[in-house]
Amino acid sequence: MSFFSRSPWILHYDGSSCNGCDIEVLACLTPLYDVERFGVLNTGNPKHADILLVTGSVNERNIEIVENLYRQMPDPKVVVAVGACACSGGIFARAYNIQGGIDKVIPVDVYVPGCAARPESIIDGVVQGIAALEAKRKKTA
Amino acid sequence: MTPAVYGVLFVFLAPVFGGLLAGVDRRVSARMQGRIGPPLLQPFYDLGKLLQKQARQVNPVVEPLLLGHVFFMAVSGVLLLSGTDLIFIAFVFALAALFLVLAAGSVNSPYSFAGAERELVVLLASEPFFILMMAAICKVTGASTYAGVLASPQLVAVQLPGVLLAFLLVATIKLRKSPFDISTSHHPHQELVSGLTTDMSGRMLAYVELAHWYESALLCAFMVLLFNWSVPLGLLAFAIAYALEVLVDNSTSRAKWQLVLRSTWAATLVFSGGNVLALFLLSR
Amino acid sequence: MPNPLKLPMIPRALRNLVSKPATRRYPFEIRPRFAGARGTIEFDVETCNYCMLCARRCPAAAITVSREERTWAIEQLTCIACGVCVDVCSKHSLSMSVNSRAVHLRSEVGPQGQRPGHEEWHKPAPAATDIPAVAGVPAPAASQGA
Amino acid sequence: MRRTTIPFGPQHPVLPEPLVLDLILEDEKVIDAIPTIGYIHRGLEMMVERVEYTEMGFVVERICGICSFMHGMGYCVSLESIMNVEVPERAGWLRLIWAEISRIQSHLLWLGLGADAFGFENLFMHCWRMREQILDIFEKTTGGRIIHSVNRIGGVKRDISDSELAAILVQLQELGEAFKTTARVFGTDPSIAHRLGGVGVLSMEDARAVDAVGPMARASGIATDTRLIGANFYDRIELEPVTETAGDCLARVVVRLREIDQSIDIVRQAIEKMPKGEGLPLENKPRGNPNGEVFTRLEQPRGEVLYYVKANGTKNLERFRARTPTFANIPAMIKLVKGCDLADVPNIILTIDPCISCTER
Repeated sequence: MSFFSRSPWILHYDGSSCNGCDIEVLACLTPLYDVERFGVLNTGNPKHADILLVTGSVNERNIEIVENLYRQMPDPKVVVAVGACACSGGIFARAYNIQGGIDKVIPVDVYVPGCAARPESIIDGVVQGIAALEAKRKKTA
Repeated sequence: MTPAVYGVLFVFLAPVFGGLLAGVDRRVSARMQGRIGPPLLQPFYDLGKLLQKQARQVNPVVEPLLLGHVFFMAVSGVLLLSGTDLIFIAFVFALAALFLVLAAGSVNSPYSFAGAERELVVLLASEPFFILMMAAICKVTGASTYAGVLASPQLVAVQLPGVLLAFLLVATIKLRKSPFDISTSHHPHQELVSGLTTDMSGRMLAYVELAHWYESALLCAFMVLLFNWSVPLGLLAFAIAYALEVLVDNSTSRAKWQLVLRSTWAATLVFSGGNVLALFLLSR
Repeated sequence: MPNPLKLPMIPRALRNLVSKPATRRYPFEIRPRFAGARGTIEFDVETCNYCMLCARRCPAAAITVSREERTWAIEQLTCIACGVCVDVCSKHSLSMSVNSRAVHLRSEVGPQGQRPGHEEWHKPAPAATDIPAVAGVPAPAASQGA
Repeated sequence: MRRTTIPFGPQHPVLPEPLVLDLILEDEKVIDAIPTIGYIHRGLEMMVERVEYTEMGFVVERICGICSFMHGMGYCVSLESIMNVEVPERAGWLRLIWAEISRIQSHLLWLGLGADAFGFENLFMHCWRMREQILDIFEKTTGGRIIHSVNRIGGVKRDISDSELAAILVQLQELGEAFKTTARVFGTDPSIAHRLGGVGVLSMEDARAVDAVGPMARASGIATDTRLIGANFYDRIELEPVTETAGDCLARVVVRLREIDQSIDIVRQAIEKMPKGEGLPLENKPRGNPNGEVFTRLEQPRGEVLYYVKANGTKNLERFRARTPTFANIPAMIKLVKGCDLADVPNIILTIDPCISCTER
């Protein structure tokens, strides 16, 4: 267990999500789920974050935002796609303005399925994300 | 032990103290919110991670400035314990804070810049108080050094209750607690993203955190000055004050900077100023 | 500075401090889900007659059925668990279980390069005599693959 | 004075959603706010061309994850009136109950987010902890916490047994009692009054001029509530719109606080008035394909929503349109943001209860 696996800070970005997964991500912070048990902080600032949680798919407009956020995060970093939309476009995959899942733009390490993804699943995803973060650190170290 | 040894001890023990304090704070805050909260050593894990993480420098001047921030925070503690003049400490303390403002202001992000401006405002609000406090302590005890104040038979807090009250208020700013956590915030849902620290990453952020731990230890040392009968008494007073700060942090919203400036100035003038004036008149 | 004695949140904060935290210690303690909660689509390959109704009605187009190759596949990462496929399945091959779907990793790529979360069932064709006649369903187009 | 432009969004911790405002500041005073849209636009309305009308309800539900139930309900109500389908009585009442519970859910969620925006983390945690009880009710009765998928054209998919309804009512009333202390915090805390009182005042004339809807209009003293038109069984409910006169951020909070109590009372009335018994019909399945067009209005937690549906006798609708309450309230928000302090911006934005996902679809 290194420091990385004990202190993963999260940046949450809402792609073109319906809010369902967003509020479940926020719900993870609240008393009943409390991801801070794992040292997780919701930073809201890409330069402080280790894990990028993206809810919702990418569209023409936010494609550059997602890329930009990912670029701004210092290494090592991990991307967790939360919800069907972020994983593959979900029900909106056929909408004209949707380009598909987040992995069209940036490499996704963990996929959390569900519509909306449940807080338990999101915690699972974060735990897997922490493992991926640790693996990346070992590779670069 | 000589005062110099205390100074050296401060350099090494203050971060441990500050980190543990932050850990306890996060845990107690979580419990006040009905959550379990992070492990006690979480601040150290965070610091360790930040030191290992890649640091993106927006402006090469940021790192030296932040190192200066940490250095002068530590130095003001060292000087305090090794017997330098108390008023001088207040200036070094202000200088340390100024380095953070310069670092935050040297990057291009509007959030960081706005945070720096706000930090400047709270500096403006808090520094006059510290100078006044030191002057009042020197006046009451007749000593001008830390050891001298501790050796004084007078209990400073009894003589300076107004200063103590104002200190509690100003410490809210320095400990970055709600309602006065306007320039940065421990949890990020504020209009300035992370305020001052918005553009700092990796070890830059670790420096800020480390300096903050020195700052907490320094505030604790100031508290000991106010309760100068014995160090345990001062520590106890600090513990009670900190518990109060955490409770208020969890029971108030963030104030606007206008209120912060107004209320600290009012407290400095009315409580500490009135207190000093009363002492002056009584001693005549 | 507001009067600390008049802050109405203080009693609540103190009560929380002394009482047990509300946190459910997931993943160490798992709270059972309510009966009837929508979780994962489960599929029974034995009863399926490859009528393709589920694939046609799925709003997210998560189901792919090939009658020729006798495969039924679902993209768990696309499925929104609305339950339409369960409702329309005349053979009751599909059911909704309460379990949440598992998290997938990037490394979980299928043998034919399928995305993570792709689940596929294949039933070998039975002897020609016992192929059930599916009336009124047009012959399927070429398999859409995974 | 120095002018700065602060990009407020698309990624900003105050708002989980990508609302984009370019704030032009002079020191910390906002001179102008320029909204930009499109970061969350999916093109959902055009999906009617690719998704059959029977399944389109599931897409419409995902316009927004907070008022998901009402969106699904609005779509089904529209299609029912095109196809002349009568909803069974119990199904209609169940819809009303779920709609009111989701209003409570949405208001609790918003109160938490609002508290978070002015830096009151404990209150945020507290509101969201209460909200989990509502989500449990939803998961128990509909199968989903956020997206419920119980509305079908012609009725609802699931029933709630009478005993369970009684239990839900007891649970809601207990929640209402517990909520009183939380409401007192919002109403009496001096630090909240400092942040919200007198901030972002929208007068009644201005509210009419910018066509504010929902709690935003009601906080300015306009007694508007689409539930009063009486559709969807609301005509059998005694209901008085909650209004406040101050028109500031605090008034908008108070309106929502009182609406939670009101919704609990509506659920109580509905449970008393609905037909009891097991196995009552819940769904009148429509026959054929829809043909015709209709406007539907509903009162969502955020205000009036308007749906336009045009069908042409095929399996796919010709046109589907939703005008959501946030869209109607954005002019009011921009008006209020101009001239305020930077520190007030999150409060003003949040007190309109923005749902960008609804607005841009």
